[in-house]
Amino acid sequence: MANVLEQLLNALALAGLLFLVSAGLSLVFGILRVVNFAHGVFYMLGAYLGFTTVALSGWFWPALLVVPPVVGAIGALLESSTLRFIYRRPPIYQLLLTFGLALILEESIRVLYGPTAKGVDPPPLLQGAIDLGGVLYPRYRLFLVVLGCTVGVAVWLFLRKTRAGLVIRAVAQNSEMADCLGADVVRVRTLVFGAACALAGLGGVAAAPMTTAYLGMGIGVIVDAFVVVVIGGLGSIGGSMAGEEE
Amino acid sequence: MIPSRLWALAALVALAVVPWVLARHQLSLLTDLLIAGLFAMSLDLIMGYTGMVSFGHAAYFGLGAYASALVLLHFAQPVPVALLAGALLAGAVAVPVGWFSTRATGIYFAMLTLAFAQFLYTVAYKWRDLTGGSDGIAGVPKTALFWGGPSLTSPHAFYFVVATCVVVSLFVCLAVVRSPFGRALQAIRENERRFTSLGRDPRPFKLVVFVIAAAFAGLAGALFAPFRGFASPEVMFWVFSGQGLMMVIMGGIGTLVGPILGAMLFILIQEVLSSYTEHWMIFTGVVFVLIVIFLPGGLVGTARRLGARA
Amino acid sequence: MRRRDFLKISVAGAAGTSLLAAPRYLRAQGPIKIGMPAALSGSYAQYGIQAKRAADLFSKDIKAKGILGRPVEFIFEDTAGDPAAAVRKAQKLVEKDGVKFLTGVALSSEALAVSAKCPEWKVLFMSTINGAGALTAKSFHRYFFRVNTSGPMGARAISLYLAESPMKRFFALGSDYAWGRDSAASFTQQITAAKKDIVGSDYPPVGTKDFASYIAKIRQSRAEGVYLALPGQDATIYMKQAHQFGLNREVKPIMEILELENMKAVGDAMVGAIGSSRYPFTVDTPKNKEFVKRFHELHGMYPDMFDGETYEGLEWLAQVIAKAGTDDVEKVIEAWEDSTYEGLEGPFLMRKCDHQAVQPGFAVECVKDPKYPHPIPKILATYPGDKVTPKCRTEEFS
Amino acid sequence: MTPLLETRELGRAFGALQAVAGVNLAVQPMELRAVIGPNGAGKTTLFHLISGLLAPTSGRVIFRGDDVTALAAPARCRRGISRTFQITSIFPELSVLENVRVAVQLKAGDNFRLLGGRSVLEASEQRARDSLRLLGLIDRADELASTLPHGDQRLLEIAMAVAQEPELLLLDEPTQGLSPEDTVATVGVIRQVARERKLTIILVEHDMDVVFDLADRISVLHFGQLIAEGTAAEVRANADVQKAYLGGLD
Repeated sequence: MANVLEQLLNALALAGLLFLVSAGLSLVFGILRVVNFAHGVFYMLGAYLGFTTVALSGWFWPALLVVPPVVGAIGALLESSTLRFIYRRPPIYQLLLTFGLALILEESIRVLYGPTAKGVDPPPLLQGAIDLGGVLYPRYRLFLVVLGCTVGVAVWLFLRKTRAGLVIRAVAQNSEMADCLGADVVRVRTLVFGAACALAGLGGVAAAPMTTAYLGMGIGVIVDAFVVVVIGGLGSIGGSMAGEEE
Repeated sequence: MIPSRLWALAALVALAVVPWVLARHQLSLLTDLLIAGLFAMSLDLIMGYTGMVSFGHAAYFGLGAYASALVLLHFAQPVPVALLAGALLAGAVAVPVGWFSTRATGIYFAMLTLAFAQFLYTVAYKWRDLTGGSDGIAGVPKTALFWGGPSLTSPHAFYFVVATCVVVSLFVCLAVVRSPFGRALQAIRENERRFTSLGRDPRPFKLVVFVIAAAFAGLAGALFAPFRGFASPEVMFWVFSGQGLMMVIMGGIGTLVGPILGAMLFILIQEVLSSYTEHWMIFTGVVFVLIVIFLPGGLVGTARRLGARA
Repeated sequence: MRRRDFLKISVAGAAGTSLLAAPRYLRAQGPIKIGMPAALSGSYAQYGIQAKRAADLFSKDIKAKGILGRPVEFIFEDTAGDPAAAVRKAQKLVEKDGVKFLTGVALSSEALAVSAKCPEWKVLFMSTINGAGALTAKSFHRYFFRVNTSGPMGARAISLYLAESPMKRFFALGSDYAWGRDSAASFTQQITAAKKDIVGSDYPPVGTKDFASYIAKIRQSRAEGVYLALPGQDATIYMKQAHQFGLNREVKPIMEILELENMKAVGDAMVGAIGSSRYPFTVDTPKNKEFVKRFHELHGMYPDMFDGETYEGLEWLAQVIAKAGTDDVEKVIEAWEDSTYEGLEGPFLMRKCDHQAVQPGFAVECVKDPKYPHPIPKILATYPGDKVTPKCRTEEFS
Repeated sequence: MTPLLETRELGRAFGALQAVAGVNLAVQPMELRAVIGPNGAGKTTLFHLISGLLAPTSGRVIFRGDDVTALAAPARCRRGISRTFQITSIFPELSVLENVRVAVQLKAGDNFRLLGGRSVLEASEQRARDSLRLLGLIDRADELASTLPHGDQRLLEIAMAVAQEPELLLLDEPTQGLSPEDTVATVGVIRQVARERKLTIILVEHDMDVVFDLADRISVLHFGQLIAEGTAAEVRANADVQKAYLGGLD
């Protein structure tokens, strides 16, 4: 019984991280019709920037707030300087472009941080393990479960209850709707891409204390996220939540 | 404009003459470029002519490499036997994979081929008794050209084997894309629904071309194993599949010759840059991104457009 | 400026001074070239970079006198950890640059691929990093020399240590590829021979991000120690997670190799782990103290295992070339066989039968020391070379 | 006389939506039949059901006396049903000639000639040229299909279908998006094709002038159901039809 609880919590903690990545991947496919190969690298970027923020400030919490917008801004910048020009081409060009971007970003991170993994300590509050009726369970993982649920609910509320969310859902369901958005379509794409990257960045920051920040973590996560997204149905954000259950 | 027959003739003469001009390491490099070119060209057959983007083409290169390595190492057969074995194994494995994958289209096809390729990679990685696992199979010899014939260990001899294979493969592929079958493939690429409504199910066509492309990739792999002297799971990894796609785009999708040049360019960039800096990946990435944005036709496509305009 | 030119300049000073000193006929022969097809990018870059750091220090040290009065030139090529690229780069070094000595290859798969080509190229391959037992057993040939402690030797050292420890029950966790499985098998064999129990084993795939289920399994097995043969990144992640689960307090982590890189990345969670070390920089010999000091002056850090092992290899190679009086590969091979060398950790002997350097083996523990910015390896036990080196051309111990 | 094409209680539902319901059609050889109806009446769905691109949820399709309901689109095409699409459906990056030639080749067979096959190419090219001549596109044979003006692309699509020498030709709004002059020209071409090739044609059309000009008989669909059938005059006089159109035009 205790074992089942432990396995369940493990699955939830990982699913929380994976959700942050696959939700963005799904969102980008839904709105931009782009399979973003570089998405995992934004997750990695989040982890490394998280390391830097913790190193500079000595605190973990600011990283959770500061890093996602920064990653989102970098993503939006890349979208508007490269992807924006090739939406009319066959999908393979966009996929390969993001492949190229992934190479560039991954190597840039290596230049800046060196080849060694960067460890990030969890905040003191979340260090060590807690006794859950006979099971010693890491506090930080429990935090990941909570974080995953919170962000999941927040994204769901955003999509269901706000006007912007309505537009996004409409476009995701019917790609021709993008044309109806008229002049705004350029901005919507950039914002969605940026938001998706920010989610991935948040996932990266949250993952760092558990897995450390290391090169190749982006590639690892993107494969899992693809699986989640394909199982859940490409382009459906709710689907990527459901796909987590594995 | 110079007619393409003249270009072809010039290229053939150049391929025949360069070994006597080049230094030894340049000849090795050229052999390497040709093998990569054959791999990229085989990918273009499905990607450029049929519109099927495979994200797992490296698996067939790898299958060819392993088959060839095992034949040469354990049975000491002449090189052509190993080449045949490589092409056949890759083609044979592509039959069931293609049968499943061609049920999907577009990005789903890409993901399915990727999944199958990763599965094959895992098999190569884990079946240590046969494949040597992560260590691979080292010490693959360059045997003779035929039973009792002279050994191909000299760089020149092996270069000519590779060059012959690449040239013959190119002509075969050119003939295929110009045949009734090849024309049907291009119609599938252009408009699959229209194709269906004109009286044929596209799937058998896709399956056949998938198998042909895999066999040529297998041939490239079968040349690679004796040339480099080993086979290892890395050559089946999806990164290599992705690089294959990059080579095709850089050289010019749907031109067959373009991907060969694209592969050469890709490896040359890597070769030159990696002597200056270990951060060569960034530059390769930048060059690639620029080509995707500004030269969607790749080298050959752009050259043709300029030629047509002039 | 070309990077290669830049690298040459790092030895040009040596060339300048030594050329003046050298007789005219030697000058005409040009520098002694050592090719390093190393993984400088990609997931395994840290090993290639260690080799490069060692080479940088060595070229500084040898600057004044050179080898046989000739300057030494290192030529680096990046393999990105890919065996295909490694062979291509090695071939280029041999055919284009005329290199006669290859070293700095990081991965075993790369080493096996490159080494197999060396008899054809007639160049000497000096391993300073590669652990695969096969290199000096099944795949051995006369152009191959291994200066470093091999994987089986490391496993042997830690097994000898554990045989004397009070711990009785062990769990083996090896990465699911050649090195991980071989190490776990070798450990299992030796622990069983020492009349102790392996109570479980498992093989997580390379690149595992979540070790929670393995951690649960290890805890359930009630093992006293867990033997870990995980590559750099995976080991880092495992140690972090095991610490968070509180497992490290219950089950002693025993690392196949205990690297400084891991200690830096994991930090305090690593303290208490024991394992074998191919070269712990804390070895208390005058020669090593001197080396660590010079290394720290140049690079601003303490040397990791392959910094030390590669430096030893280069120094020994220089000594052998000097002894042979030529850089002719066949003569160097003859001169190297059965020769001895005073390494950083103690005496080395190059066995003629399989070209494995016989050298001391170490069991170490990761400890905190206020003198250092990160945890360091503390030596628990040192074993003489004849105890930790396998029988000739095998991976077995007597 | 047995009809060339018959549908019996043919129906297709998309979830709760009954796009086509219980349609009984009988088209005689050499007849030119028009199917009309307001937007969303199920005309294109009916075409998909006849050509086999969609499987029916009820009823059957009988062609030349054989039940072809179970056959997929390619097989029905090979039996002699060729079609065009409402949204122009051609092979844009192939030449005009190649578009039509492939159409001939696909129907004729011998598609798996991997090498050579020159004779196959030449045989089908001859028929393709004939078809292009008939449709007045022969002068543009070597141009890329994507560079043709819209009207010519519509004609090209008809040329592809005609070149297959079908017995039954399904034309889905052939004048869609055409200027009045082009419409007149296209109507003339269709009439000529029907006469020269002795084709049976079913035509979906919005433009009533075209319909009344061309069709022998007219079938009217409304909400998926056949509400009237007859000659132009009969249909014009039908009260249900008037109601449907007036209701549909509010």
